[in-house]
Amino acid sequence: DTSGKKIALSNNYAGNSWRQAMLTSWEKVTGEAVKAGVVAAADAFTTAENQATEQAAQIQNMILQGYDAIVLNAASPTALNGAVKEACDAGITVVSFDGIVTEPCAWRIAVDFKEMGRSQVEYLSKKLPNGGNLLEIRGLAGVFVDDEISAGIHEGVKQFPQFKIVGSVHGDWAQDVAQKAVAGVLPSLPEVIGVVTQGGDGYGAAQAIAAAKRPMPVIVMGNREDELKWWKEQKDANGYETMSVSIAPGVSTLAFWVAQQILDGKEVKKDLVVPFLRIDQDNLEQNLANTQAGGVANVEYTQADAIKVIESAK
Amino acid sequence: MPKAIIEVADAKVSFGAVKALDGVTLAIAPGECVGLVGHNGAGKSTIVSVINGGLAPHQGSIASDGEVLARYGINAARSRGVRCVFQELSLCPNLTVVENTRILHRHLGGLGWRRRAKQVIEQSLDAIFPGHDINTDRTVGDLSIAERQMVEIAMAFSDAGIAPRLIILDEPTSSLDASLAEQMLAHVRRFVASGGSVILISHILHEILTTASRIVVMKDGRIVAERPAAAWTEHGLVEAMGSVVKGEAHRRAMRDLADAPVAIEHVGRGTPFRARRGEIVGLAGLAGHGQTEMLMRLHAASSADWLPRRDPAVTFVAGDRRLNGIFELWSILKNLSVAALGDLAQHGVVKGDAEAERAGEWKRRIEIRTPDMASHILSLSGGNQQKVLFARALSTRAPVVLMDDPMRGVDVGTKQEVYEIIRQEAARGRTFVWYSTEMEEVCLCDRVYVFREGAIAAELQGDAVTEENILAASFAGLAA
Amino acid sequence: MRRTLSADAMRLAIPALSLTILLAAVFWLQPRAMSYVGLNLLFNLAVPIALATIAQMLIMSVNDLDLSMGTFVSFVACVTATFLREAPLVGMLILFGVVVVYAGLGVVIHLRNLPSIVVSLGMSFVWAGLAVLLLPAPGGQAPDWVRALMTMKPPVAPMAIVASILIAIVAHFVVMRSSLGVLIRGVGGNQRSVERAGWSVVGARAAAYGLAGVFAVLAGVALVGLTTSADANIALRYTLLSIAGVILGGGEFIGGRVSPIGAVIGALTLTLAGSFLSFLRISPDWQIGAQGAILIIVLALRLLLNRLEKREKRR
Amino acid sequence: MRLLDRISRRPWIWSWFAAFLAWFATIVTGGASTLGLSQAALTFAAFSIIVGIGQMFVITLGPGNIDLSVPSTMTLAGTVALKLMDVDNAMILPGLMIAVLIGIAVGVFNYALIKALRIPPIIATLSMSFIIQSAAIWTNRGLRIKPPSVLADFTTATTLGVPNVSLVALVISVCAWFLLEKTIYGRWISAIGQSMPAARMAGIPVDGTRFVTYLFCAVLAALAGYLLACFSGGAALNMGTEYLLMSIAVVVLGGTAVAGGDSNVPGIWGASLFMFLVVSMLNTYGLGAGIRLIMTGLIIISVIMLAGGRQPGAR
Ligand SMILES: Nc1ncnc2c1ncn2[C@@H]1O[C@H](COP(=O)(O)OP(=O)(O)OP(=O)(O)O)[C@@H](O)[C@H]1O
Ligand SMILES: Nc1ncnc2c1ncn2[C@@H]1O[C@H](COP(=O)(O)OP(=O)(O)OP(=O)(O)O)[C@@H](O)[C@H]1O
Ligand SMILES: [Mg+2]
Ligand SMILES: [Mg+2]
Repeated sequence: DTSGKKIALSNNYAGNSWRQAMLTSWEKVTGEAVKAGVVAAADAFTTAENQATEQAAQIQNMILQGYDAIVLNAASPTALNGAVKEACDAGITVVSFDGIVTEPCAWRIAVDFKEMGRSQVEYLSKKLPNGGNLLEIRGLAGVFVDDEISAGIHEGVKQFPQFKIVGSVHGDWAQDVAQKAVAGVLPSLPEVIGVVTQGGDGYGAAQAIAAAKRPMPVIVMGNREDELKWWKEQKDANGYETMSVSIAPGVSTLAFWVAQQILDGKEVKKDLVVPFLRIDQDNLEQNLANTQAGGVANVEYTQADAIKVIESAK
Repeated sequence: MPKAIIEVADAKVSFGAVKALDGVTLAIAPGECVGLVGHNGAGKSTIVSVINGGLAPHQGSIASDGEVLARYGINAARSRGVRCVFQELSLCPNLTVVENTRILHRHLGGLGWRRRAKQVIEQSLDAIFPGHDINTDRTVGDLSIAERQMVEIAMAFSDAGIAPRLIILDEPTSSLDASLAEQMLAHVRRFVASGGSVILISHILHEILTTASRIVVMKDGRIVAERPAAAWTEHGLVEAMGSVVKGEAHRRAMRDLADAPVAIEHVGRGTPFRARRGEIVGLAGLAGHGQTEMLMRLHAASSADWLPRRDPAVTFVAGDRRLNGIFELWSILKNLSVAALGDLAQHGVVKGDAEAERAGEWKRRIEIRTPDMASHILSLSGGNQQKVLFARALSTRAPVVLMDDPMRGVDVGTKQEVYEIIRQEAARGRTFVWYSTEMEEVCLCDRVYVFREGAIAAELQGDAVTEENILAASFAGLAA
Repeated sequence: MRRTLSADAMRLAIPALSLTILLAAVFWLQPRAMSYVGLNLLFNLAVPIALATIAQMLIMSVNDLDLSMGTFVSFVACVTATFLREAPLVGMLILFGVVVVYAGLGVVIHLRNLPSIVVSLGMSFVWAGLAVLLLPAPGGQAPDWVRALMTMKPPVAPMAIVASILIAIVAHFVVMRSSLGVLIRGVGGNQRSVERAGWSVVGARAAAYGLAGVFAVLAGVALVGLTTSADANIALRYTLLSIAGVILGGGEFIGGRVSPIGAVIGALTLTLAGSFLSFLRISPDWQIGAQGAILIIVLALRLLLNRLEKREKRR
Repeated sequence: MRLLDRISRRPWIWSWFAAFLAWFATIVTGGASTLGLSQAALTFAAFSIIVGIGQMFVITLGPGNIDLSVPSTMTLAGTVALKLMDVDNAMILPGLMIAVLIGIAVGVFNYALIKALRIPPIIATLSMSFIIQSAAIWTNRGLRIKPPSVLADFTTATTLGVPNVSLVALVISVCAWFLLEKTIYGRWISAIGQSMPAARMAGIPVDGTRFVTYLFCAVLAALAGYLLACFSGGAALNMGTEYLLMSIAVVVLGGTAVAGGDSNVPGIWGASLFMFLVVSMLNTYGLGAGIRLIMTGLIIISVIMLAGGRQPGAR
């Protein structure tokens, strides 16, 4: 019985549509759970700036506030370890997701980011068997997710040597930054047949390439509604084909249920894996219809889903 | 004759086209006080900088105690006991008096320096200004301008290891009232009598005449006359400086202004302040007793902070020009025109030719010594900067002019001209509110308010405006 | 003689009062904070901020501003979590080297009369680049002695409080009491007069920058001690935090008017303000905005206290 | 020789020189297409120029004056305007109006904090930026709405080969230059930047002028946000982030005095082009993020070293 337990969400950033969708899903799912009396409280906290130090302070405050579990999307996989350890020592269950932490006492709901990068190249190798030049758009330098996805992409290129990365820019996961960076290198790039991305930057790249009046390469999208819509337009106009892949923001709700299960006394493995959410040519329309205008393609989880994930990890 | 402490031979310094020093030879012997006078921009401060080691002359040599020094700089000067009081504030306003003493005396370091520095400066302050009430643990920025000047003077005379031998005072009394100035001059005489040397620069000639043993007159970068003090008269000095000799400064004929409309007033603690149209109202009293605050209050009350006024009500001539006078990045021209831009513009756009014309007019009228009004304001000597501030205020249409001891550093000749301009403007109906530390100027006013402890203590009118009455009103109550 | 509080004392009284008020509010909202462990949790992340604030304050005392504080502390954190652990000697050498670089920056800024804002802006890119080279992905580990130091449990008061007091005392002694401190602040107050007294202003500026480098290095080391590992972006926020801390503590941008004790109190106040907000439970949409609001309130408090002080003085 | 000497005194020449070098290097050694690179540079520099000019006016007001609320103002103006227009071409003007109104509101609040609560501008605008960011989150929770087609086409198109956004920036720059160099207002802000007490005593309406300047900066930021959102196909919550440092960097690199009182419009163009081109150049060389950052920093420092050391008082 967890009806007396209090769970907190520690979030380090709210400045993009993915995080907003994540917070919305959390609010929706936990709101119902609280109403149904499954848990006593499920409060969300966001730091003003995307900084590990600030999040560490936030976690320390949660310890003081007496939460029973902390669900955590971390600014850094390692820099919060000190605070997470303090929380564990105070008897608090810590479940990290998306941005996971390496501290052994915490649970991790991870996405295989490396695989996410590698699968993009694999997809391209099927579509463009002859290979060619790729442009890589990376995220924020020095951040774990960026490093992982990029490593996966490079692994993929090693696996499919017909591809060559001719340019690599940092788009900071922001569409205007990606657009600017791509526009800056494009004039000095040879013909590019594919663009591998990290999510949130595909549409910016498409715009920069269109502005330079170059042939449109295959741009791997990141599940944002504007990307899907642009893809749909292109598809209708000239049969443009690509794929889209990203982690679903609703994974926060999975983490919530996992935390609830742990508090309930269930035996749960420390490392759980969730699949990423992939959209292909044939299920584009369906996914687009389910996505809020201007939002991100999403999946929300139920208690039953969580139990299934926990069981399958055993 | 004993060897000169410092001897400058044929020094030449020029700033661009301006020859600030054009072959100056000057020797200061132990036990003498050399008075240095000259018009604004004559080169006095420049020769001071040379003697002080802050400026290497482009030509000429410097000797000390009989030996010619090839490498002469600030530290060489200081180790020979040369000290300097600059007129512009040269203390660190964010440090306490004691900490400033530490800065000045490089050898005061080590454990317990605070105690030693306190001793050094307090001894000196007590010796020069007996009865002063300056707390040496206070931050200099919190002191009044007069107190700061006192501290600076005391600092120059203080002894912490290297005894001072030659002290240069560049207009040291400009912010001091008569009694403090007299205390300082008395100390200078004592210091000289005990074998020290002093160079005294001042535009207040009787100070020079009563204190110096030898008087040197400079004009346009040269020494034009040099005689023992006893051989000079005030008249002769003025003549040697090249100013047109006018009669004694005199109060203009009494006018009955009782019926004139009130131009500006302020009711606060003590007697209310009131100035009528066309009147010259003096603010007197000991320095730092609320005169500047009164001017600030009058200014704040009738100037707009949010919207520009079509017709300005008041204008202000700053005394502390570094703090609230000049704009350091600008040319002389822009500095002059800034207060009257409304009249020099059309639809908000400044008319360049009108501006230049107005500036040229004032350059002639008030004799600003510069080859080009477009050159930088800091290239002017201190007195000339002050003239620019005057021109700035007078060139507006404001009916009331507030003046905060505006003649600091202005030479005798120019002062007479400015007095004349003030008289003319007053006759045309302008009102002047004039704070001054110089008795002579206060006595030029139609009516005088004497300040004590932040409030008006007495009001003197007409023939009652005399030095004795003002001093009496300034000190009344204090003695009791 | 009028009895007045000295400007320095006032500079201190106001931040101290606002800290006290905020602390009272936090205790009222969350009584659990009123304990040894609670205080440590509230304040331990303030220790590196306090050190960075002192570093920024030293730079501000010579009328300059350091926009690279955040990236520099991040870089030091990366060095600490890598070299200082694996090859302590090399690590020490690097940290010593960067302090020298800081002093060198002071010299260059002075000699070429450069605006410190631009130079430090450029340096912020350099430090960030070096940090990314060192740790492309977060990682590394704090040297054990650093970790031990930061998690020490001294008797009576928790480490966070002891460390803050220690920092304040040391900085106060260096900046306010020593001859060097007087010289540095003198340069901020009136450079010309310091020059006229025969001091080397370059030397003073270099010393100020070098000292700032030392404190910033300490900030980076302390930070890693708390977080156990580093990443290239770990302390980016410290640039603005350190400036805000100096201002909250009664310092000013120009004129060499600074207060080390005030700066430490400012850093503590900033940290506490964040906690205060989490205890309030605001809607997620407005949590970020509330951080702005609390800053405004704390500074408005400063104004209020200032006013009261003035009225007191006038009486 | 005399001419060269005169030109090298111009504070803006160095940023232009650096921009040209980066442009030239990218084309010659990187093999970039001249037209493509030039167009891209003009396009993206335009946004930095617009926010940079606003920031320049504020920085001219003197030490400590800086507007950190620029990025969040851009975000709020962009999100609200796009939400209001909702892909409807008829709503373009109301959208622009609301963006400008947001700018005005931000300016009013900023100056209210600075004036009424005596909060130092850096902290006041930082606090404000948090509140604005919250407002942006609250209004539409980060949903990206597409701009009206006419506007999207206008912002991405070129006229005679020149990008439209850079033409907008040019018009704004000319107005700003005129304001600064020819009008009373320009004199006033320069005077205030040199000495606020002196400006007050010279009869300048100091508060009004400062207020208008903060207003102006916020409105320009809002305008830039509006244009950027339309240009990049929708507003994002993080879209202004990089314009915080950028707006300051282009101002100071462009030769505007950080200590206030002296501003420089042409320099902003040089610096904005340079900041874009230097990143393009390093991207073209395919250097890693770390090296790229270090190079960017070193280049910024070299530019300021060349430009610095000017004798004061060249005006
Ligand atoms: N840095 C400078 N640049 C250009 N010209 C200068 C500079 N310093 C002084 N001058 C010029 O040198 C001349 C001598 O100036 P100086 O300051 O020595 O005059 P002064 O006799 O002290 O005058 P005052 O009585 O006004 O103080 C003046 O014409 C002044 O304009
Ligand atoms: N920043 C500066 N740049 C150029 N010249 C300067 C600067 N500051 C001062 N000067 C010049 O140095 C000379 C001496 O400086 P300062 O005005 O401080 O002393 P002073 O002559 O005793 O003052 P005053 O002239 O008011 O009596 C002056 O001629 C002045 O023009
Ligand atoms: Mg002089
Ligand atoms: Mg003088």
